[in-house]
Amino acid sequence: MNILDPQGPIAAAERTILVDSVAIMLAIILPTIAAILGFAYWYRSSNPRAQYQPEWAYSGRVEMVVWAIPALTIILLGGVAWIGAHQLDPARPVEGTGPPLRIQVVSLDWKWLFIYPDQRVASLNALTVPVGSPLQFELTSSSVMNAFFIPQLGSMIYTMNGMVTHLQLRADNEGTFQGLSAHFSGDGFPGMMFDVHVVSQIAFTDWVAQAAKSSQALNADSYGKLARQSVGDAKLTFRLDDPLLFHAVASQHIPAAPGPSLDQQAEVSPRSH
Amino acid sequence: MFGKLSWSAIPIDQPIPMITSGVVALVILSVLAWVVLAGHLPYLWREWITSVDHKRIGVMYTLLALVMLLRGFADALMMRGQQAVAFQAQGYLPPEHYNQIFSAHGTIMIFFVAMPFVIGLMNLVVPLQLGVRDVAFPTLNSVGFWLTATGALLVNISLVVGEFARTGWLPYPPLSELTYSPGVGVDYYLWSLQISGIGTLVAGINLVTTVLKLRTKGMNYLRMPMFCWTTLASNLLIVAAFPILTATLAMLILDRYFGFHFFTNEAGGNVMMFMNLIWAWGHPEVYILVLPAFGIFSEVVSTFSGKPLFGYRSMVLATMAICVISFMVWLHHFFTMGAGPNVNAIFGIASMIIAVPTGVKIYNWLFTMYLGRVRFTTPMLWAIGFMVTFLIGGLTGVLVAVPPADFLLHNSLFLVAHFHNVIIGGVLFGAFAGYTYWFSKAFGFRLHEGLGKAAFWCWLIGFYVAFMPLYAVGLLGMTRRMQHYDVPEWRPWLLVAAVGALIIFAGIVFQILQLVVSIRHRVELRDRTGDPWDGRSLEWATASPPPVFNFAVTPVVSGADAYWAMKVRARRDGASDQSPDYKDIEMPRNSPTGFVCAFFATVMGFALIWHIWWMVAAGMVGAFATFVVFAWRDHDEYVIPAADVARIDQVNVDARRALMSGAV
Amino acid sequence: MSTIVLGHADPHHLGGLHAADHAGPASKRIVTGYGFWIFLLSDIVMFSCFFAAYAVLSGQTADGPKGSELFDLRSVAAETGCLLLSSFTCGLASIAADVREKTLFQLAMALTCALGLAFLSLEVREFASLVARGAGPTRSAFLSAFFTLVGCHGLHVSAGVLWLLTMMAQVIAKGFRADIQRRLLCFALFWHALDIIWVALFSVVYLLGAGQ
Amino acid sequence: MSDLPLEPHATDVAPGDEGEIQIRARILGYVVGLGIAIVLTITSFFIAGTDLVWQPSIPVAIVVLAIAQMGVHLVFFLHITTGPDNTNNVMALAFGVLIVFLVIGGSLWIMSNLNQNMMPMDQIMQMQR
Ligand code: HEA
Ligand code: HEA
Ligand code: CUA
Ligand SMILES: [Cu+2]
Repeated sequence: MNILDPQGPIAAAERTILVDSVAIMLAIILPTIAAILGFAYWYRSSNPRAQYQPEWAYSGRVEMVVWAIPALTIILLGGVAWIGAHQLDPARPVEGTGPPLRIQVVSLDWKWLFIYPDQRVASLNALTVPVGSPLQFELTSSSVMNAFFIPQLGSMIYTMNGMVTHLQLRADNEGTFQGLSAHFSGDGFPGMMFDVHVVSQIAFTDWVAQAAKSSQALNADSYGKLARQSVGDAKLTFRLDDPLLFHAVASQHIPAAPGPSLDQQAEVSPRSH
Repeated sequence: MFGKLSWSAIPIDQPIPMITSGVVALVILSVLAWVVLAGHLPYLWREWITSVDHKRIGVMYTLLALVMLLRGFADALMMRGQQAVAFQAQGYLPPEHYNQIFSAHGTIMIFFVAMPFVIGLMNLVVPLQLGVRDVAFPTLNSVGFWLTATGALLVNISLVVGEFARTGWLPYPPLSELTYSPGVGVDYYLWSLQISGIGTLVAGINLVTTVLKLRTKGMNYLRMPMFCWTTLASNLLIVAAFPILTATLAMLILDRYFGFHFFTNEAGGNVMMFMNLIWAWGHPEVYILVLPAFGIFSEVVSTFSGKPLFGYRSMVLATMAICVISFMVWLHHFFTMGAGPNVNAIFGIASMIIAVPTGVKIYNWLFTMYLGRVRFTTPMLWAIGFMVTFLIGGLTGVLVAVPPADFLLHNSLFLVAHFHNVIIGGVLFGAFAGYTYWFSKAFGFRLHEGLGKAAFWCWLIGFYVAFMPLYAVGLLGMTRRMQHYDVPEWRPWLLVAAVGALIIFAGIVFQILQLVVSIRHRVELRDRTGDPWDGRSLEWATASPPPVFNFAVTPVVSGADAYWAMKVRARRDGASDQSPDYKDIEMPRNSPTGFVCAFFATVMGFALIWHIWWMVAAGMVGAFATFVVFAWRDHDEYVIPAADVARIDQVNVDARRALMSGAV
Repeated sequence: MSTIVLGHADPHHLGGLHAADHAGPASKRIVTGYGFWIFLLSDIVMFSCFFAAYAVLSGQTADGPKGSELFDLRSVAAETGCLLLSSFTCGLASIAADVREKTLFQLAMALTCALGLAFLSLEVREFASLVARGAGPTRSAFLSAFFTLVGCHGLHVSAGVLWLLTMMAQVIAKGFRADIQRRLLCFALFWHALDIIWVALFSVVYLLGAGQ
Repeated sequence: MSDLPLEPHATDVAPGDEGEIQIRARILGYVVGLGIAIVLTITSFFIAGTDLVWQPSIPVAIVVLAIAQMGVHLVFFLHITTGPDNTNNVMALAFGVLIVFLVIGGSLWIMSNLNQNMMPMDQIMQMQR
């Protein structure tokens, strides 16, 4: 999960920006720290060799410099931020070798549902993607806010009920990585980790074929069951009965998940039962 | 009859909250019993609870902060302990408990530690530095304090009766809406903040007016000590930002209590509006906290370098720049919401711009030390520790202000490390510096230096050990608010962090020890001159502790660093032995208004949380009655005759003469 | 401590920035008025949040009624007239207080109160009819924001009326003492500020809303 | 604080405080303010309901009129004038207005941007079907 060990172009670019920004700032921060410690030490009251000028409190030249140095640094960094924000806008299309893959993500209490509308399959708590293809995510939430984040692929993004956010990523190396929710969403939140299997294009096709034969179907009914609060759910695959399910969720044609009130009486205190 | 309240609200079956609250209740009860039995109650009531003296109120604010600090620390320790053990396991805290803890920790630390700490110091010091007798609205000042205390009380009641919010220190909907948080936790949060928010607003109005309208003769704007400037800026921010918080929380309250649809998933509510508004308050809030700390450091660095503050004009400009720009950056808390690149970039750059005035401040402190004569007293140690530590926190702050970097770091433990880095290294160190620096002014004796230094080193080292690992583990992808986790690479860092928290704990023990030892040795540590540090501003021109009226004769100022100038002149020309021309002094009378208001506010808040409507009405009527009685009062001032003033001042005059003539 | 203090050299090189020496703390009247002014500004910031919420949510009708279907501009015009006139009478009351004309003062205050109450009753009638038509605040986000924004102003007016009555009683009981005069100054500021907020309100909510 | 220099600063006024102006002039001030305010209000209501004005300009006109009327209230009722004597009052007002502007303007900008990027659902539905 090391974000300094990126596995895709977005994460790599962001890592580079991160490291560069730190380097730019260290160039000014480190000397400043050294000066603080140095001045404090040299001008200690017990140092007879240090000069003492009790009235010296203004110098136009120094003032100029102390405004100019941070300002220049910020202009440089600001440029980085401006370009970076545009180049790495989460919704901006990513180049890739294979055909683009559309994935619709629904954050549930407390699990992740990944829908492949074009492949007519879906999976729970495990994301399987082909290496090298542009991955086009559309994300929403069944109830509360979450953030979809695969540290080694880059850019996290919020999921919100009734809204669709967009994210484009690409994975460059095969392997299994971890994804998680980066925004607190209630008691089951720490369990919202999911596996990301980056596989070859062929293996991906195989996986789709397998999944399409799954005994579990995903439609409004089974979605309704999934939307209830639960933790520790198994990784499942579904064949997708209703290709417009995601839109039904995102447009609130399927109402937001009921939260705790469905299964329990409205509680006063978590400790009261 | 009792709304949602029933016996099941008390967690009898939960050992941890029961034992903690049992112990706390026992301590409080025994302190109360002691106070009553030893006959201190009338004294407390007369001299403290009903006091409208800005110094007393300042001390009470600080005391509240220190007590709540212990509560917040207890939470911090529990979190660090939980994450140390909850590797592939549930740990000892179930999720619903852990989630309450970090929510309570953040809420308490920001609203009931950091805020009262800085407001307390401003209250204590600013009128003295301005050379005046009190703040603009002394009775309101007391109301403000007691409403803040009400908020703190309600948060702590939630430990025993019911639950606290499980939504984080800023309750994002829809999680905080009734559907997903049906319990009373969020209501506790909402009402304690609404009530204490009013208190904070009152304090803000009071201090703004004090600085702008109540300066002594000759105290031009550009002669004010830096701390007064940062107080002005910080309180302007309070006045402008806290109404935003009030409005936002009011909307959430309407959603939860009356089925409105501001932030619900249904009927067109918009959760993004909550984030937008809460951060429009939340970002200025962090500068409300840090600006007074900057002011404290300005005073400390200049005093202990034996020089005027370098680049005073730049400092003023930088302070006001931070004040205004801080209102233009709030979106940086939700870069990952998916706004367009232009919005993200503009708010990112605006955030970075704050680094410029902040940097100017750092460099000006640096050049204040340059060509100075630096004395490493405890306050100065905090200041130097701050400068180094804050630079690191500032760096990571600017880093997360770069949108693409934030796409990786948002909500990670890296972010948690950033804000503890600036809050502990900035606000808390500043508050501790001010506490040590002005303690003698408030109480008439100094704090023990050796123990203070020991506490400093433990805090400094403990801070690095506790929070540098969080930067690392954040880079390893760990997000905040994890009650348990399964990733083995994270664990070693979290273990180290737990050790760091223990080292900080040692620092706290030293601080408590320092207080105890100093009180026991108060005779040796007595501050007879009123000027133990060779200070520069007017608070040192009066006795320690100052008389109720602060200055027997209000000083007249004709330059910056007013008191320093007085000393320079006195040393040169010899102290004048002509007796000052005393006059009668009119001072505001003590008033129980604040306490009574707070009492009704507590009743009302509690009743609202539990939907006990008759009690709400009772509280409201009581509050209104208090208000009318207060409005009807006739004599809110009393006169101290000139003769008494002269007698009280004699001690100070003698001490001052001795000091000026170099005898002390 | 000596009363006369000489400054020392000008360490901060403020040179020309030295204005005339500050004359010392301001009088109580000014301090009170200024403090209240700051409070009013903070109140206006609070309103600005409700305005922002209304602006953002005004399109979110959840298939419920829109503003243009609900608002009755004639009633709004009447409300506006009431408030505007009450601002005027409130001004007269201030003048009467300054020249210590008790009868004129009470008369002007009573008029102000009556106009305020008329405003409130019109508003209550509007709210009641909306709720009766099924367009209550729980109907949609738009209506939540509408009721909150307008209702918050209404609550302020109600508080103002209560305050006004207290002030009338205080003047009867205590006359135009200095502290009563200070409170009257604050009250007048408050009442005028409410009118300013109402201008924003009827323009943004009703007039713009009716056009949509 | 009565032992402090008591004569209030000639240079310092509270908002709403007009000092020593004559009564008649003061009443006249309120009358003039009321008059202008009534004219502005009537204009606003008229514009909102009329067909005589180019429709798209109506919102702009209403906003401009509202700002003008608020200014009138500030000057004639609250007596916030820009004289040298009450800089402090005006500065506070300016700060307040800046914050109001930032909060409302910022919110609208941010929210419209977010809404655009997250596309209201009905539009997505239309595009997809
Ligand atoms: C006192 C509190 C305090 C202070 C002072 C700061 C200071 C800063 N903060 Fe921090 N911040 C918080 C408290 C604080 N913050 C909190 C509590 C949160 C999280 C809330 C939550 O989510 O729960 C947060 C979160 C936070 C975020 C959101 C990240 C996210 O959620 O993903 C961002 C993003 O921009 C940010 C940026 C900054 C910046 C740019 C500064 C700048 O002001 C720092 C400026 C200082 C320096 C840079 C050092 C000195 C300068 C120089 C020596 C000059 C030369 C240097 C350069 C030119 C680089 N902060
Ligand atoms: C003023 C602000 C402030 C301060 C001073 C602190 C201080 C500390 N905080 Fe705080 N923290 C926040 C503000 C602050 N925090 C906020 C706003 C959040 C976000 C909340 C959220 O997510 O919503 C947060 C979140 C937060 C987390 C994140 C949890 C998570 O997201 O997973 C952690 C984790 O360890 C933590 C730890 C600490 C520690 C170790 C300290 C240390 O400085 C303190 C360590 C001290 C001790 C361990 C001493 C213990 C003392 C006692 C036990 C008293 C004993 C009694 C006697 C001696 C009589 N904090
Ligand atoms: Cu957030 Cu749409
Ligand atoms: Cu911020």
